[in-house]
Amino acid sequence: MAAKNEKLLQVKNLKKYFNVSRKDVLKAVDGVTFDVYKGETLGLVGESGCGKSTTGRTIIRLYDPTDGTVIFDGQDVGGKMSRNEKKHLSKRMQMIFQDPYASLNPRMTVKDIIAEGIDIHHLAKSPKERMDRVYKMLETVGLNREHANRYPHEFSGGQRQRIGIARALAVDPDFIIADEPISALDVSIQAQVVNLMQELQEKQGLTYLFIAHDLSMVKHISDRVGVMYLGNMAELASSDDVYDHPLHPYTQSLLSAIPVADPEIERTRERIILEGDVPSPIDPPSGCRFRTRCPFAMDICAKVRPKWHEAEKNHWVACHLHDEEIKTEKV
Amino acid sequence: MANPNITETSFRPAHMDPAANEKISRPSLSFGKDVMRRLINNKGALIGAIIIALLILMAIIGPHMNKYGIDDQDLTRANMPPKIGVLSNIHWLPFDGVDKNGIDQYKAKNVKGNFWMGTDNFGRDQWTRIWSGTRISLFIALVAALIDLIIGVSYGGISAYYGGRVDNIMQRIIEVIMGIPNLVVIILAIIVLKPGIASIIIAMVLTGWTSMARIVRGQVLKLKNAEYVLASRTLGASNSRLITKHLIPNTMGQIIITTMFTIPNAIFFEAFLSFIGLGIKAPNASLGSLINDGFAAMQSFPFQVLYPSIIICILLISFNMLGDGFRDAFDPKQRR
Amino acid sequence: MIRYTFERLCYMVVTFFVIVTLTFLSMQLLPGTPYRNAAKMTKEQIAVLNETYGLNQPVPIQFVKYITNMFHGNLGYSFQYDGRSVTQILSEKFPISIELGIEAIIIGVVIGLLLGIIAGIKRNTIWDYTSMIIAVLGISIPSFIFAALLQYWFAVKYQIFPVAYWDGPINRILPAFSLSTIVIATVGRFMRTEMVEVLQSDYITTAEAKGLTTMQVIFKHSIRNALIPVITILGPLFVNIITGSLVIEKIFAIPGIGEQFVTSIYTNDYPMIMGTTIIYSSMFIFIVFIVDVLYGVIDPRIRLAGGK
Amino acid sequence: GSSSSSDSNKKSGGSGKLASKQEFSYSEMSDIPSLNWSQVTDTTSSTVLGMVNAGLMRMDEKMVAQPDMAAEAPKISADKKTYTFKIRDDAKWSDGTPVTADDFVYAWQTMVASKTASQYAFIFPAVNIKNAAQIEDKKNKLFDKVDQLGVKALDDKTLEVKLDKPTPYFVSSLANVAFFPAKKEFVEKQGKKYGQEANTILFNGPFKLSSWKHGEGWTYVKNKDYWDAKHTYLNKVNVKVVKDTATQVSLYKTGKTDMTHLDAQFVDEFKSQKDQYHNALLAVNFWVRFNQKTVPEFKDVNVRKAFSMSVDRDNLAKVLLNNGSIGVNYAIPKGFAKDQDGKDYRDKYPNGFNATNKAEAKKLWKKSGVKKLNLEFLTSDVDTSVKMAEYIANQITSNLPGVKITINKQPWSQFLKLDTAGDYQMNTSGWSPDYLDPMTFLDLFTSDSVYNPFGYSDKEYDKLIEDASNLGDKPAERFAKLQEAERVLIEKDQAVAPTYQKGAAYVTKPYVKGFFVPGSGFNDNFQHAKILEH
Amino acid sequence: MTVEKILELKNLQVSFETFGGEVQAVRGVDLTLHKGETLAIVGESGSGKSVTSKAIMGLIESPPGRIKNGEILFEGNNLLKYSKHQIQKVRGKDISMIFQDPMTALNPTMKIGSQIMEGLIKHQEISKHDARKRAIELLALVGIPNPDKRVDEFPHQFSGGMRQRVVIAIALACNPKILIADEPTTALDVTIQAQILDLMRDIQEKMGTSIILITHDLGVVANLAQRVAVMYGGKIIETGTLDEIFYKPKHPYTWGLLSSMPKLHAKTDKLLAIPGTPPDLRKPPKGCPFAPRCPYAMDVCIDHMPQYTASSGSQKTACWLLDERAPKVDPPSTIGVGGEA
Ligand SMILES: Nc1ncnc2c1ncn2[C@@H]1O[C@H](COP(=O)(O)OP(=O)(O)OP(=O)(O)O)[C@@H](O)[C@H]1O
Ligand SMILES: Nc1ncnc2c1ncn2[C@@H]1O[C@H](COP(=O)(O)OP(=O)(O)OP(=O)(O)O)[C@@H](O)[C@H]1O
Ligand SMILES: [Mg+2]
Ligand SMILES: [Mg+2]
Repeated sequence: MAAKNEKLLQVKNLKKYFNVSRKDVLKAVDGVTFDVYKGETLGLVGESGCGKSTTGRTIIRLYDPTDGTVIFDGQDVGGKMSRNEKKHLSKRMQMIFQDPYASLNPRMTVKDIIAEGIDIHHLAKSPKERMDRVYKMLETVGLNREHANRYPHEFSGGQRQRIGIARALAVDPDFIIADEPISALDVSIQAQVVNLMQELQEKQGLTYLFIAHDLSMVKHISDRVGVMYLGNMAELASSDDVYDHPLHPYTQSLLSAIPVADPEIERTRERIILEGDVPSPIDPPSGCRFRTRCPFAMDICAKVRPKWHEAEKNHWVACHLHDEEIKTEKV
Repeated sequence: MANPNITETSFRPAHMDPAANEKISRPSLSFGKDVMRRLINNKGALIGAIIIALLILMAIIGPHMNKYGIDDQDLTRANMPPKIGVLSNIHWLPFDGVDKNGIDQYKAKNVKGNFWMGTDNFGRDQWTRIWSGTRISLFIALVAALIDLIIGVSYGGISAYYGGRVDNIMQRIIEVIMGIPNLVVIILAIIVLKPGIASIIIAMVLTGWTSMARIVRGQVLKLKNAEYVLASRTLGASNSRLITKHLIPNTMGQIIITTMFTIPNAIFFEAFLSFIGLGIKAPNASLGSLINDGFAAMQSFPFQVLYPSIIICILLISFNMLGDGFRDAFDPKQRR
Repeated sequence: MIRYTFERLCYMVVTFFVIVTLTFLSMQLLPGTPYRNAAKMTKEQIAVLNETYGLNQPVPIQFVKYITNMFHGNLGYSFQYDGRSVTQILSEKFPISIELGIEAIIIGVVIGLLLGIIAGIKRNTIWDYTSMIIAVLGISIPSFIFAALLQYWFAVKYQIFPVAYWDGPINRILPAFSLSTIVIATVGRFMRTEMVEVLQSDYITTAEAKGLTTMQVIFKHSIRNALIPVITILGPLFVNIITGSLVIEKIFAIPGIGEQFVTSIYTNDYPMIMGTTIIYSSMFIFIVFIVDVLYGVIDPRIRLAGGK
Repeated sequence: GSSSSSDSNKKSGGSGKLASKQEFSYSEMSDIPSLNWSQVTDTTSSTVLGMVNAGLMRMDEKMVAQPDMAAEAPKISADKKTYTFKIRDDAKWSDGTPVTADDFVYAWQTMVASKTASQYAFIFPAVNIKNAAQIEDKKNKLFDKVDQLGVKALDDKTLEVKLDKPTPYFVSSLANVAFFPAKKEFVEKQGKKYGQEANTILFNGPFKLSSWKHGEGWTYVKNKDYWDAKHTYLNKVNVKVVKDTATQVSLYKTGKTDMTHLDAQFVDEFKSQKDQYHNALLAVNFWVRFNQKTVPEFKDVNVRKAFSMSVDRDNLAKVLLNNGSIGVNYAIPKGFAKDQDGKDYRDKYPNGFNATNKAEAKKLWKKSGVKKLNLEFLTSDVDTSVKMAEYIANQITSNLPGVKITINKQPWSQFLKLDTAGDYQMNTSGWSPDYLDPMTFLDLFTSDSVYNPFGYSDKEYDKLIEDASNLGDKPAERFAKLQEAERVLIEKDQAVAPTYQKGAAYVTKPYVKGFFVPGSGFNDNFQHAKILEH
Repeated sequence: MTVEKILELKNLQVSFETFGGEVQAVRGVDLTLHKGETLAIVGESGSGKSVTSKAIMGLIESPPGRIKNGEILFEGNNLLKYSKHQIQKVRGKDISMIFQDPMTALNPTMKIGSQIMEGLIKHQEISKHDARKRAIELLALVGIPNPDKRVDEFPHQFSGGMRQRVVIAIALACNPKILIADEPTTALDVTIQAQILDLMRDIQEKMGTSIILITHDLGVVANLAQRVAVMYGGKIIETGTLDEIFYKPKHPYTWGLLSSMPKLHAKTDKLLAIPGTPPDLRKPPKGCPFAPRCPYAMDVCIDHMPQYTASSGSQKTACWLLDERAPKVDPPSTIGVGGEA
């Protein structure tokens, strides 16, 4: 886990708006800034609809960003790109999807699914080489050769997710965005996939953007964790920092809300239970997005959008409570 | 508790192969094969398919099964009731050449030979005409369905795939086309184009393709954002690859189902056109024109309308059953 | 909501205008002559007639004239029914077709729903199969055959119903029923699918878990929800029924618009063709619009979405 | 819709006494397009007008014109070009005003005026009314000068008609709707509405319309003011529009109507019921036209004859049409035109010419030297026309080697257009007379006839027709010329191949007497019909 | 703790007839629910949790489902012997149920109020007016603001969390003795989940309802349950008190389950995954269903289903490892949940 200071991906002020109707704009991601270092796993958590998937998809250019820059390995990949550039990018950046049932084409055999990237990027010189690579991938993810000619619906959820991983790995990428790769899986199966991903990272030096809403799993797999709320990044720090001393009230309440699989702890825990629901991203609250549910909301929170700043070393947060300038002003 | 089969030795660690658990014992089934299997298991669909196959076969060989041609007129044997040699002695069957007044027309008119489904008012053999009519009706229906399919799939596919403004405009066009009552379009078209097989087909296609286009569009819109399509896009797949490898194969089910229902519609419509006098050119016959001809004489010579009607009904029912079967077979909810 | 409705109205107007234009143009392609006695007239006489009816003018001028008149509620005068205005003819015949159509729809919807509900509830039983066989038969027997059979059996042979005419309520039964087969079939099948879908949904289980009786579950929760999508098909179905009623109208001697329409095409009665097309299309567009609105009224989810 | 049959259970056709309820019902194939006499083009309208209005003359059952609004037969001048009619004193419109000579003048002038756009205006020049041809000719200086038409009211009750030349059939043609009177003030008051409703028309015939529901039907009641009302027995006649023949028959069978026409397939069912079944031979003839302009082979008379002789017309009439039609080899129907002595025009050549002879046809075909001939046979979509075309095509192709005929079925209006433009290779055509004279048929075939775009031209024939038209004052000679002309037309030239003379089969309930379908003129005449006790 | 049994399942067996053959979803389940307690049923997807709960409610649709065997004793009466009519009287009144997905569990075309009132009117035979008043009370009880306004709203006007509250309100309408909650929070976000769990605990305290909580989230179990039953392959393989299951599990599957979960409050280097996939219940294994995935599997496990072994008054485990003839096996250290944090 050394040398994790070389930036592989820099996301600056990324925005992605959707025109949901003629007059309504849905601000799915509204100015998100973070870096991903080579070889690390950056976890992204947050409640449903907060823009995690959209962030991931915009980075990999399934969506064209509304605003902001994305720099991947020194190259700006946020603006207009030619088809070739996109294709080239797609070899280095890959994605694993959430739903193991929906993410595999039911009409294709496993070998064709895995070989899709190989075919697109012409990575195999001969059919034999192609098959060899497919077999290698299958073995890498713990499946066997016999599975190559089968169809997705014949597999269990965990196996399918491994096929999805094999597909992403087949083009030999550096960076993988895993969008809730385990949330659709059973508890006992989740561990299989997470372990596999960790193994692969160690062996191949992969970098992950790991999106999930299961905080314990994110904590387990990530080096650093970003917490998103309603299209904004609320807090970003090493996973231990986030879990041990969260700065943002949202992170705090999020952590306290997670039930822990330990009766002892559960019995003694103090909870911060948030009132109400997440507001609509079409018409988000002014100022700080979280203020409508924040136990510590102040007047300023409604007026000024909190700055995204490094409150402590390597601990970024967007909250007026931790903004030195405001603190001093108040005092 | 005391089970004699359980001995000390039973408690030796078993050599479990975790991989064995991952082995799939069932034979590999492609999606298509899976659909076929479900289709075959569906009795209605199977019967429908068999009947359709039989009718197609008869449409091909039926007209050649006796010596009469489709336009062999002979007024001396006009309007003969059906007679089938071997069945002619069974009187409760309508194949003894006796008309509805109880007169054996074959004797009365001194007609030799048997007309299995009787004759029409020109003395033409109905058997021959009915099967060649089936052939023409099927031909019209199949070709119309095929053209619907080609236009509908391309239109719907393009509209959905490119989305945005293109989609918007293309949808408005469809809306307009659908806003014109199709009967109006079809009748006008046939008259403008002069009645005939080709114009019937063109007229039906003129409005027919819209439903296919809408279905394909809906399907593609849905698939466009399916995770496996996104996955393919993240792999850098080109549009053509997305379309041919992912979108088309996965809309196929809906396309087939829609086609299965277009065909009976077309047959039905052809019959309707014949009924309002826009059928195909004489002396050729379609099921519709035969029904229309027989319809005029329904009370006097019911057999003239009966047999083509039976065949058209069977054909429509079969296609509908097959269509229903396909729908069930492709239904994702029935999967697994 | 208002904005949405307004947008819809704009589309309706555009669609309508396009349809009118297309029909007008396709009429120019319509071969034939509107003069029944053409064979006995000299070319000169025909020229005089053309002038009288304005048929010798260039098409664009004819079109502009037509549109101008249309906006003044004047759809011209029928060639075939000399001197009678198209509006008048339509106002006489259209209501009859509408009435017949509504009756057919009512019969069809009632029976179709019944079949669909039974089939949906008793899925994969003999009830289901029987209902669906009836439904398939409904779309498999051409309505003219069905109508003729009904007429023969119930009017000629057993004389339960009148053979034809459009006199009293009893005269409605056979034609409306013949016309309703397609409705029965379509509604029946659709309803079955919806019922099956609804019955499998979670809120039905919730309702059952409340301890409601089967009947309560079916009537209060299932049918209502299954009905909502069925409403969408009723609009186009209704238009189909009315345009497709010409055969039934002929067989039962009903003075409706369907028969009239075919006749006017055959006789090249241009103003009548235009008038009928306009009324058909407006009805179609209007019904689709109404169904949309109705859908919103019935389904609270859409009501709100529209209102936002 | 009450029915006259259901109100009594007595044995039908019993006593011969009139039933107390004189009500009669039947179905019409189509609605009344218009009751404006100047716009009538179809049989339904003329049937109705014939019953509710009256012209100077009216055709009786034997197809003899009898005075109607005219008090007596007209006075004819010596040069046979001026006719003077006396109008009945008791002729009245339904508004109580008398029918006057001015009503005729107005009506006739209206007919020929260009703005009326009457499709029957042609009949005025056809019967040689003075200046009619010029008034209708756009290029003539008399164009639209309707007051120049040769008709004049000498006084209220005297009408004088001037002809261009003697025209023996003039009087009988006056029974035609086109020559009916109309009351100017009323017509002008109604304007465009005239003849559109039961109350926007005045009646002067045996019946009045008491109601007219468009598309559905109409009802007549007896016109008590009609001069011959004592011979009108029916008090009420109900007519419903029923377009489907099977439905019409069903209505008859279930006693909803008292009369119905029969299609071929119903004839057999009723033929044996002598007390109900009737048959009429109409003065309507059908033939096949060979277009010499579009098919060069048809210029060869052998080809035309070979075609004609190949067709077995008897079977066609008996089996396919089966409605009393007869297969014929002549162009002028029988029982239609009679000479001075009442002898039928047909008596000279009762069987026509060039009878069917398949062997002979083959010989002629061989003689023509034509080896291959692919033809398109144009027909309208009228059921009988299609049948006929199918049959004739089959007869010819199966007899003559190398001939192939495809059927081109067109909707009626399109058929008409192609037909008048001569845009066909062969087609079937029928003709119903506009007046009671062979000329209505024969002048169709002159070289310059509108009806003749199919390239038949024979100087000899033209000459014969020309001669005949100028022999109006010598009827016997004229008749002979016309008979000769037909011989040339068919026997020598086989310009067309006659096929059949149309018959009408219909049934009336046994208790209905006096109803008939006349050979010409209007369909369905119930003027003198009565219902017997039953 | 009260020991009064309110519900007892004995050898419950439920099967489904499908295209691929008979699915033996529940294969002999014995379970006891005491008055006022919360019993959690945990287990893998497809292990038969929902089918068991539906069987209790008499909601197994037949066909394709069939209760092949067993008894469901509610206050000593076998519900399986009840007529349809009788069971409808129990449903919603004595036993009620909350479903997983609040987005689909409510009838979208019916007002919230009416949906709550239905059960009240049916079981308590009160007037519409009173039912409505009660519905408003219930909405207030489950923490919905402005309940008197919101009774007349439709489900789509509610957020997911609020809908789940409504679903709970419906279930609580007639003060049921037993509340079955089938994954009540799985579809919800964590912050909302916390609200709902709080609510449920509150309600149980107030009303003393016995709860059967079905979930696969051990965190939720730890939060809410007093007793736990672990299901696998259509069978209960282990039951015990909350602490017994979490701290002294005896069954290798329970071990696996606990060690495959990352710990929020402790550092785990590697998760212990259970290899393989759950059994296909169309061809259920003869022996222990977990045997094919069990690292300690013995020959006997493959052919013979183990009997329950009681390791305390409340803990019962079906595993051959507890047989005295079996080799001693220590639970893996990774389950070391202990309260060290
Ligand atoms: N293609 C799209 N068009 C319109 N809105 C979208 C689109 N994709 C996402 N959204 C909206 O953007 C917001 C953020 O969605 P996103 O899928 O990124 O959330 P998420 O954090 O991944 O949530 P989840 O945990 O449910 O996956 C949501 O409100 C969603 O409805
Ligand atoms: N209606 C049904 N028809 C056929 N099989 C069914 C049906 N309902 C349930 N099953 C089967 O019964 C088994 C147990 O299902 P059940 O729903 O009880 O699982 P579960 O433990 O609730 O899982 P989950 O955590 O996914 O909800 C599964 O294999 C399922 O496929
Ligand atoms: Mg997401
Ligand atoms: Mg479940």
